[in-house]
Amino acid sequence: MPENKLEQYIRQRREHKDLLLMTHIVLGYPSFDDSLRVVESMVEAGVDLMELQIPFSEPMADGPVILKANSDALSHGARVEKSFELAEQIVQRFDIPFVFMTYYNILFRHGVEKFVDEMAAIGIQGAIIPDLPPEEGEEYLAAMQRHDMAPIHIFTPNSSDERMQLLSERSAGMIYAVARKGVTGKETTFSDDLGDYLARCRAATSLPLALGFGVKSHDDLDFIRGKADIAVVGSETIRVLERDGVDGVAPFIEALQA
Amino acid sequence: MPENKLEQYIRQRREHKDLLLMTHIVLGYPSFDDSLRVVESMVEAGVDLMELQIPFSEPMADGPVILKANSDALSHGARVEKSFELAEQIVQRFDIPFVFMTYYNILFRHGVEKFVDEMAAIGIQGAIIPDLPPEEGEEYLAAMQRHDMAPIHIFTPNSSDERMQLLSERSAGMIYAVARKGVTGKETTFSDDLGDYLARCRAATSLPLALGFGVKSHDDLDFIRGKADIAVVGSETIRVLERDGVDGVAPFIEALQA
Amino acid sequence: MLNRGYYDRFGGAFIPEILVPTFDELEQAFNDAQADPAFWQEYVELMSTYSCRATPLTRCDNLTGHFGGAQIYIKREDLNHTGAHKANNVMGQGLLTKRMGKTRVIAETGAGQHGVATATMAAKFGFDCTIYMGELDVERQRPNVFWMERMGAEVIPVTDGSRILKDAINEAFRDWVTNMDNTHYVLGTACGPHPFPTMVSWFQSIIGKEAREQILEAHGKLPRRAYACVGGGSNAMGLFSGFFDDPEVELVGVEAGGRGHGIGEHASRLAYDDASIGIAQGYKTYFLQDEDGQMQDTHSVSAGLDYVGVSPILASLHDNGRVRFEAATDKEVVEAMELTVRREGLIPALESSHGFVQAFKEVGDLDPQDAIIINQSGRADKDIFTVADAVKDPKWEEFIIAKAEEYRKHA
Amino acid sequence: MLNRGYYDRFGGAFIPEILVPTFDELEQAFNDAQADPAFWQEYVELMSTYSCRATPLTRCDNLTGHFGGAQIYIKREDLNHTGAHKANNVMGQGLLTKRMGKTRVIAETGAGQHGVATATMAAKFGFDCTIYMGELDVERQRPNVFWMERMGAEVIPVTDGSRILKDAINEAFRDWVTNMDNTHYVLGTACGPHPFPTMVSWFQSIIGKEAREQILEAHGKLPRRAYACVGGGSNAMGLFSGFFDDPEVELVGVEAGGRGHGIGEHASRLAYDDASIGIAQGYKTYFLQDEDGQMQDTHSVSAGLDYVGVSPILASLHDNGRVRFEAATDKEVVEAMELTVRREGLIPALESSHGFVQAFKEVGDLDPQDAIIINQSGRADKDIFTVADAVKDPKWEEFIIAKAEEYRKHA
Ligand SMILES: Cc1ncc(COP(=O)(O)O)c(C=O)c1O
Ligand SMILES: Cc1ncc(COP(=O)(O)O)c(C=O)c1O
Repeated sequence: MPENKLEQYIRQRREHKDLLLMTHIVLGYPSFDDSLRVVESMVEAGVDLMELQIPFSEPMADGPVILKANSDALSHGARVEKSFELAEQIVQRFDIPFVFMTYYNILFRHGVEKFVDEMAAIGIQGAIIPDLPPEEGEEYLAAMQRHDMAPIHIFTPNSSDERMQLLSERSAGMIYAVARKGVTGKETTFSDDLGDYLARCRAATSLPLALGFGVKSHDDLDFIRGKADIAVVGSETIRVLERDGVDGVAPFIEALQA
Repeated sequence: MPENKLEQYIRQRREHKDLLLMTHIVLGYPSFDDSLRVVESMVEAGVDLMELQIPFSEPMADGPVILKANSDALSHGARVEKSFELAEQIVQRFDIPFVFMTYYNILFRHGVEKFVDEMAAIGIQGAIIPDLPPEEGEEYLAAMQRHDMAPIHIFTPNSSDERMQLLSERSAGMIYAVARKGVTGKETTFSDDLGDYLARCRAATSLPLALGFGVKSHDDLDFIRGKADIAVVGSETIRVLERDGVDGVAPFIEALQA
Repeated sequence: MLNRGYYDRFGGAFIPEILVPTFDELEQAFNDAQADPAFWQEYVELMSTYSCRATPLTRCDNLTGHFGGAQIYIKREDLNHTGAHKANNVMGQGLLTKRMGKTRVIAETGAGQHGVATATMAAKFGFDCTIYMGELDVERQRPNVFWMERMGAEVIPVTDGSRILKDAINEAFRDWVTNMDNTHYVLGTACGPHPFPTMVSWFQSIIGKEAREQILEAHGKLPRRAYACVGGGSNAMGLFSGFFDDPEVELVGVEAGGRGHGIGEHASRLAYDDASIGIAQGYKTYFLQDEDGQMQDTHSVSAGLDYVGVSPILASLHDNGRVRFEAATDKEVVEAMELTVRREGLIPALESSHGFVQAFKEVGDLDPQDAIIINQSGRADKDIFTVADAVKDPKWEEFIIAKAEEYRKHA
Repeated sequence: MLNRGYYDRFGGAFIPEILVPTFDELEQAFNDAQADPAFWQEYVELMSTYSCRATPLTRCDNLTGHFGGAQIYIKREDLNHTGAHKANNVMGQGLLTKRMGKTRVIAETGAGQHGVATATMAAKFGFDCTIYMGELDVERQRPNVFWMERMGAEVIPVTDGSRILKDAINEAFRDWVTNMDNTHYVLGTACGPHPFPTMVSWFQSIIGKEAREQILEAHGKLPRRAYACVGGGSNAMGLFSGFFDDPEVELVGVEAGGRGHGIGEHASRLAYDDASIGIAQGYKTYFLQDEDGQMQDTHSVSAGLDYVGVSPILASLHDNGRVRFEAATDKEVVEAMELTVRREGLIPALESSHGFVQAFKEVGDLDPQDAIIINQSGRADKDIFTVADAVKDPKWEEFIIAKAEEYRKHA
């Protein structure tokens, strides 16, 4: 299989930077305008790639912070169409890769192929669908492959080596390893156990490895460095946004990487 | 069996009066003093004999008016001992026969024999115990007989001829025929049916016959005259007492017999 | 009168003369029914298709482990339709009412359980139905009144006397002496004039019959002891009667100890010394009365045990020693209920929980090879207002206050 | 993953990756249990000693007389311990939890029935227990919360999303993805990711197994139709599965018609045209959602039917025509409940009463030689607040206001 475009980007970028940073926003939260400004701050602060979450009413895998962002966005009228429009603007304005994060029903209702075609058309490079195990994802995987887009699957501390292998085979671009059990946005202990787990992940896939769930400080990034390719900071940026407003985002990202 | 003293009185009195009048009071209602004054008014107004009810907490056979009089008397402290004292004064002051009306537990707790002995000692001439059928009354009946006192049983429209006969055999002084089903103090229709029933009562016993339950007017007495020996006015006098006070009692009794 | 219905020196039929033919008719019908095997069969059939007899006997390993000692089995009368053993009695009397050709039933009720059961039976049999309930109880037990009314029963608040259960009984008798021609009085417990104590006990004996078979099946031998709470005495008579012929089974009746000894503080006629023999409400038994024979106030956390008298049959079993009587205080009762809920997921009515208290006190001293049976006469979830008050749940109070606000607004 | 669990185009297991091993373990345990006759035997034994299985099938002559037509039989799941068919499912999953060696259970609940049932099971099995319940439901259903807490369960009000059942399900999954090692998620209905729909239906199939035997025994032949209300679909699957191999028995599922057609007015996923196929809460079925796939508000007088999705098995039986789906409106439901209470002394839960509505509409047209079965999935007396509000009983409101006064005073 030829190397996927997102994977290429990550590998190239890694040549200059020992740990990339992926951040996360919920499209339409706190508003569509603010979303755009947040992305701008992040890119300017040196983020390497970003997850854009299309809000869903039942975000089963998300913890309280992202959950609230999802439902606030929806109650302010975040339609899928608008998310696409905003994503298109973002992709056009900023020169890093963006991936979608959303739940499967958003694709399904839109029509899976149509959804992937449109993603491709606006230049989104991959997607994370946390409630779509590869067993359920045939149509999706085929469509993603057609467009050389990256279906990103998730490794967990519970995943067996065989399961990791299977997930890796069905993925492209990178693997998203969650640092612990649970949902987004809770505390994670960065310990030896986590190191062992990351070594296991590393052994199971040749794709770039992103580590997420509970990553939120300079120290966390130090811990991850050398064990994974990408650190994912998700809920924490939303917390910062809520606490300090859009202007607080850039300093936070800079401090992380300082 | 020699004629009972109460029966003798009734028969003699009937020689001059075609319908005797028996009234009813609850001892201690509205107060012990008032009870005495009510008796006085009644006797002066020409009542021929009277029931004195010793209050009981569970007056199962009484309707709302007498029920309330019972419980008011009790809550003002009507003890059995006080009822006896008052009854004794009444018997001493007024020259008509008095009978007790109460429920069996009052006798039972006092000691049935002792109760009857004390009744006899103060000159009470009989008793009506509505929850004591003759089957349950051996001890009571024996004690009453020893003192030549009148155990008065009740005929009802439901009683068979045989039952009436049995009740009559166990009674002395008179028979109390209730005019209808139900409890004291409700409306009674004085009709042909009632006449037939009284004829049946008459046939079943040679004792004087009192008719009670719902008797309350001059017309009622006219209806009864010739069919029974005694008219019993119970709840209505309490109603009058409540409406017009002690002073209303005499005019009411006089009007009844006018 | 056909039969005086005495159990040693207790019982009898101290009834107004006007009811004598009614009682004769009732006794005749009852005797005929007892003599007719088809009647009992029809009764069992009805109880197994309309309610869920046989009710299970549940082994409670968690409680057994908690106390050590004998194995605890619980007879599940709470699973009956309408939530208590009261269903057995009313359905039986319903069949008898039909047999007598009557078309209307009346009943007294205290806690409301018997009222609900009777109203249910009346709906099922198509009888008219009037329920007498002390005004105080109507106020306290609105949920039960609500259901009775839904069933089509007329609920009449009794405003006389102490406005509680005993006054409702008097009032029911007052109705009956007026309407006996078409009306049967469905007395709710093994009290009242003969033949009620025998009749109610007979219908409730289905509990003991089943329990005896079930314990032999489950445990392989008879229980050492059987426990039941005692209000009027019907659920106790029901369970105990299954073991009268088994002298090795000790029978323990548990009364309402309320706040402890002293007239007005409890409703223990047999376990405490405050009661004396008397005659009221048509029968002779131990009553909580004063020296004059006036009935006194009683108290219990459980409305269903809060009654001045007790089954004359149990009074005789007390005097002859066949049944041991104990009392459980309000506080002990709430604790036993909470423990049972917590450890077994069963919610015994506060009434039933009295039996649990005494069993819990003693079971640890018995041999682990042995078993005991406790009668769970009813479930507590219908009495949530009482239970919530008993455990003083602040969130419940907040909920009620908020609900009241809501009602006030749209009123 | 072992099995994708599809029923035609519905079902599946759309689960977060972290739960894949947990689902594999669950499916393995479930398959083993299904293959092990001793397991079913243990289950039946438990249900017949702890709850009162077999629950009766009650013939309702009064309702039959009222409507004419076929004879009405009612399957009495209301007599189960805790008052609904929910007991079947939770006790089964309790056994499975024990088999998997887990020590903690979690569950979502809407009306509170499933929460109470799960808390009860946890008390019985000695499991720790956490119940997720939408904050709005906690406020509305305090009586059930009260009992769950008495059982020792922790009830967590879910303050996210619409703060109702579906949000409680999401929250339970969030707990599970954290605590799967020692925790089993006791899903309350025949929905959710595979194997839940099959598993819950299997435990509930005890209803249909019994009902089929009972109707043959009582009526001599199969019923013409069988009716059940459909929330998630578990009681319907339970009853219907007894008759899947009997093509002559028409199966009728009745959904919450609420205030009638239109998104937000009801919870009819199959009977009305407002739902469309989607994937949420881990499975694929008809959902009440908008064009984007966002779940929409639903409404029903009965909290237990007020849910956006429906069993994928029922969705397939809808599409292949084996089950007919109808909707009953709030108003019809309250009327059917009141009639049933009045005429039979049975108090079907508002949920169950949906099935009664449709049966009552049709039964008059059937042959008097025929019979129908209606599933009375639960009893209404635990929902007195809802029922009292539904029938707008002024005396109930007065009672609550007075009770609130009392609490305010001693507060
Ligand atoms: C659940 C329950 N248990 C017990 C009783 C007490 O009655 P008895 O002693 O007749 O069984 C009642 C009375 O209401 C009751 O509701
Ligand atoms: C009594 C009752 N019936 C029915 C339902 C609906 O659930 P299902 O469709 O799974 O049977 C519920 C849910 O709470 C319920 O409590």
